[in-house]
Amino acid sequence: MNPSPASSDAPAVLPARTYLNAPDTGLMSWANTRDHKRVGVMFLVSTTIAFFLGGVFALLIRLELLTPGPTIMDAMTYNRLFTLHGVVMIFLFMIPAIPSGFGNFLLPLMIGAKDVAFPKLNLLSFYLYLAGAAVAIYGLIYGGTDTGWTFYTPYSTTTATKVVPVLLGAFIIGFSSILTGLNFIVTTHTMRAPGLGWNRLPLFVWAIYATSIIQILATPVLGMSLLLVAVENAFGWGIFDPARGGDPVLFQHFFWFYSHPAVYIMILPAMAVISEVVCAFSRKNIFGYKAVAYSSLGIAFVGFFTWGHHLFVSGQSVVDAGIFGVLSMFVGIFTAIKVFNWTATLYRGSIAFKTPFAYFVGFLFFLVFGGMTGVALATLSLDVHWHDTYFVVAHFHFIMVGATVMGFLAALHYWLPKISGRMYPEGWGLVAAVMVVLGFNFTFIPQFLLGNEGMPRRYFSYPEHFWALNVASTAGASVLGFGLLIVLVYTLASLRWGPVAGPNPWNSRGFEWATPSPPPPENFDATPVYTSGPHEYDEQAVPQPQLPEPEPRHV
Amino acid sequence: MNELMRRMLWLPEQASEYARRVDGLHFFVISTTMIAAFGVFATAIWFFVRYRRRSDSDVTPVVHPRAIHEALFIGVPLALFLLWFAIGFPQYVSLTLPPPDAQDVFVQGKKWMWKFAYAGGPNSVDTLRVPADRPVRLLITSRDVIHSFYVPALRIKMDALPGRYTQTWFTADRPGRYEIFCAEYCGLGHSSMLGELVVMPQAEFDDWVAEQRRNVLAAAQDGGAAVQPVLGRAGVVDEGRRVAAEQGCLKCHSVDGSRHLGPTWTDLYLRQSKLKGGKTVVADEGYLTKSMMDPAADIVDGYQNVMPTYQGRMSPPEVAAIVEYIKSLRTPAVRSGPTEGPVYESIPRKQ
Amino acid sequence: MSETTALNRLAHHFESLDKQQQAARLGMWLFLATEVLLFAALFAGYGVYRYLYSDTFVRASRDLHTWIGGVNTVVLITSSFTVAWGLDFAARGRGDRTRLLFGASIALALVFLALKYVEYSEHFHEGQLPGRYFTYEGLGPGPGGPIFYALYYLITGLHGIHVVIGMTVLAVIGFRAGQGAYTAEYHVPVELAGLYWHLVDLIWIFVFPLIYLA
Amino acid sequence: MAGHPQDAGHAHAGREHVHHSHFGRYVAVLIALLVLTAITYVAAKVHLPGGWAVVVALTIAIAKGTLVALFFMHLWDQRGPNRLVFVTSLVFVALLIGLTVADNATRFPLANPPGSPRAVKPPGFAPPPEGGDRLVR
Repeated sequence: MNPSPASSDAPAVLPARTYLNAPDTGLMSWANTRDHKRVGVMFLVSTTIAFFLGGVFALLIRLELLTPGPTIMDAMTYNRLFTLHGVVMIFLFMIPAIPSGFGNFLLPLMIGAKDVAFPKLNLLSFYLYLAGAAVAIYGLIYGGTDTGWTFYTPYSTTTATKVVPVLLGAFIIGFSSILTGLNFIVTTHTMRAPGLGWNRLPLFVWAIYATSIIQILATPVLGMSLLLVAVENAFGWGIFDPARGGDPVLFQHFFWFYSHPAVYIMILPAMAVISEVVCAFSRKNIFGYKAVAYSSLGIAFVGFFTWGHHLFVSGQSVVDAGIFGVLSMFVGIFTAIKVFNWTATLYRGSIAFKTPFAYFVGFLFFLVFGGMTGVALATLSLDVHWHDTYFVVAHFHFIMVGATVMGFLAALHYWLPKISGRMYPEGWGLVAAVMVVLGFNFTFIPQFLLGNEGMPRRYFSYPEHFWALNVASTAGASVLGFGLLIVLVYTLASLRWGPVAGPNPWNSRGFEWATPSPPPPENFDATPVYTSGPHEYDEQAVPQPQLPEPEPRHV
Repeated sequence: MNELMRRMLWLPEQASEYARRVDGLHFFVISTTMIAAFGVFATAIWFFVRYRRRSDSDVTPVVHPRAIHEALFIGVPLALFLLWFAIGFPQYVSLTLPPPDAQDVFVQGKKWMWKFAYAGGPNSVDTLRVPADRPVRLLITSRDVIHSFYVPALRIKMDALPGRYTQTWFTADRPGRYEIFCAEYCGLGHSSMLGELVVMPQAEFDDWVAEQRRNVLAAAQDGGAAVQPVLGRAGVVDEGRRVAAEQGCLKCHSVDGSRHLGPTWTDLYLRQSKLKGGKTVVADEGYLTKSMMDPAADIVDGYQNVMPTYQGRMSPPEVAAIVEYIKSLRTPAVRSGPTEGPVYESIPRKQ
Repeated sequence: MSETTALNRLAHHFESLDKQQQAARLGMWLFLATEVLLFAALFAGYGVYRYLYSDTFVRASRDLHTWIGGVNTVVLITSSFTVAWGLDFAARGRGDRTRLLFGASIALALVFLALKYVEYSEHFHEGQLPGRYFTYEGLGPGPGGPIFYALYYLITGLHGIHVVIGMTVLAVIGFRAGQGAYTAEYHVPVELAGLYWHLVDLIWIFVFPLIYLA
Repeated sequence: MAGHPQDAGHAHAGREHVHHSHFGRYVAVLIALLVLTAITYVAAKVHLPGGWAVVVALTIAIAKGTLVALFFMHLWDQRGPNRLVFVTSLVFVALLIGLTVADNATRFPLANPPGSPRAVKPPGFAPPPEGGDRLVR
């Protein structure tokens, strides 16, 4: 039941019965659905809206920083805006986008299941997300929260603006995240189709599985610490209040115990996508399957041991700093393993430079540079200089925008035919990809230099000698924004007018392509039985007599 | 080489031996990062070209890694990273071990200013003067929320925790003026919480300290503290002070001449102030009363409109008492704030 | 008869009832893991302040009625036992007995809550309240007392909420068991309800020494 | 009972619950738990010196918790993943508690809350009057 190579006479019409029109197309059938594909699509739509919302906030922030003094707003508005940007991008876009969106759609397809293990919980997860998003955005807009997404005490417990609604919103979204993670772990454990052992699991599933572990184990701690801040803010119980003997640094411990692993919630799914894309477009088996698969688990676990590297200048003890410092060096290794194995996968491949692959190229560069600057940041004495400067901002945008958004865009282009049955325009896709990658570099490379020069983050105004680099960064941001706008326009257009893709337009061996595009509601006509792995390309091509002898299996 | 790298990376000047050592590590780390990133990238690009798809029926061989590949993938970066750690950690530890002969300076962050106090005086606001070539230990604290004391030129930064002390130290060896930033987000004035570090030769520093102590002494002989309410109508003034404390005025308005959320009350009475929009106003009784009832009407330039109205929250006699209290806060000469010391040409920064 | 019931239980997307029950069990364990981590933050907070204000914490915990904590421990352990016993009957298709034993557990939980109420009302009377509401003078000056009581209310309060949720779950499942909704083949909801209740017990087993015996 | 479609599944479920009752085991665990509770209660009344009281109390709590998890919660005869999940969560609890307490225990003493006996002031430490002990609220 592995996908067959696309025949040249691919069907020019969409399948008659798909998850999109069966059981029916009414709004209620979506609102009440148990189908993981529909839930995934709903997550995709809402997270994409959140992404563009957050993007608009980002552009406003960059506009404000175009000149040293006030440019288009006052300090209060600016502080609210960067809080909005952070909360919307992290809680409403980054964390749910790939796992809850693409993960929901693809994970059951990839393991040959009819649905996730708990379809009702899955739908509940989506509604929790919506409810949390509504509460958080209400709090941000009407409460004017100005704490930044980190909610550091005692600022967050003493600010005159309303913080509690945002905390509750994030708390509710946390539950959505937990339910999704729980669902994926159970699904992966119990619902794999016959023939699909752990060592044949698609790498996408491995990475989403690792993500889910983090979601399960870390999110409750965030929930509890947000609740404690809310209690503190509303009632003054004093757990984090220095005036009552509380320790504000303890909040930072709790917060980063979640939020550092949360960074891996954001990046692991992008790695999941990239592992699939690199194989499909180089038409090559993955180099070092086990290394790539297990390194996802490695990231998930070691990622928990490094949270203290956010506290190197917070008054944390030297002993803790040393422990966290050295452990942070190890977490980078797992990413390095993946990067080298992806690159080695290209060796002797047959590389088609399509749009998803273009985003893979961007991803590779951003991940290597962003990842290594991350390890550099964990180098203790350097962190003392860089901490809370634009260097940090540039670093985590390299990972989150650079790597994660590239992963998201690669996934969007790669699986758009699967989800909608239609292709995007390849030419426009490449143009936009080039704009996004270049615009991104122009936005954030100057910010590394700003950080080196010493500009702290969350600055509304800045001394004049930071001006030139800020102008460069704003200019780059406008290119990046324009590129993303092009993506949005042609994606929406191709949903209606794009050419019909056929079941397997990429000739991919991924299991999700073994069923029509878009898939029927029950995913597969019969329970599939797998006889080969999802990243095996050797026996796939049509044999031609003049080809040389097959290569030995071990090179 | 050091200078070239420093300029290429836009690093600020290096005002201490520690800064130069950290920059050495910085250059090493960034160079390896660059080499690795471009190495991976060049390899990838070579593969894109060499192994581009030539026909739709291309066949690819199965390539599996040998153990040595994965060992290299793990070993090489791990060795590099651990080397970074091995260099960086001792530097970090050295920051937490101030030499015993270091001079102590108490640093206090407060929305949105830095106060510096030397044992035995003097105190100063926003300007930290230290002798060159002598270890200085900073004991850092905060009055309200977390701030972070950051001197880019020294490559040091330490959070100011409310109610408790953290420490860091440095030995500045280049006289000059350097920027001090607040690096931990602390609200409206976060980006204007700027200070200046003035490094002076030991002799000049000693002169400055002696000069300052003489001034403080003179002020004390003049009339006790630097801020001495003019007495008379004492009952009303006391009443005003009490109401001001009760209503929380003093959370935002200082009575010692320092800038806070709102303008200081010291010498506020009859002061000429420039308003937002360019008008000028004299702070007479009428203006002070109006500012309590309708604060948004006339905002002094450089301040935010954050004050709530007190219309209906205070009785007319209470308002009058506060005005009397403000009127009483007059000093012969305001002594707080940075005092001018010897001026150094700052080392020119690149444009 | 029992087979058809069991087959009806099979959701459309599972290949077998066994897989489905396995999934439910694993899901419940993952949920319990999140509960453990939820309490972990509070316990970590307790650990830190226990270290920082060790003397005050010891005195504060000696102020508490150890006997109430002890009796409550016995009560919860016994209720856990009756729940486990109830599951034993459910596994043999004796839903009526399950209802009876779950009812006993709920009664024990009520005893627990009643004792907790006695304790809370005494604290309120004495001014042993969290943070800024703290007016009790028996612990001397310093911030240790208010912080101890903030943690006390957070931990026992959150645990109390779990007790109430657990009682509700036991009531619903016990009632349905009494109606004969479960069989020897399919009684996974009884098992999951039991797991939840045991976790509530398990957490109390750690709360008791930390709060009362510190 | 013919036509049993889930033989494998029932064999598993049956081994656990149908064929023999666990009642005896539950009673033994209950007695053990009650005895341990009594021991910890008495040990607390003795007021052991130093940190020993906490160590003893927590050791007994861990023993009791293990009994509950293994027998009441059936981890003793359950599948690998369930055990792994629970043990993993406990590892992370230990991690969180251990490293946060370690931080407070080893940091610069004055970075601890001023009301705490752990915030030992070094000799000769004389902050200016507007020092950190006074906070603006």
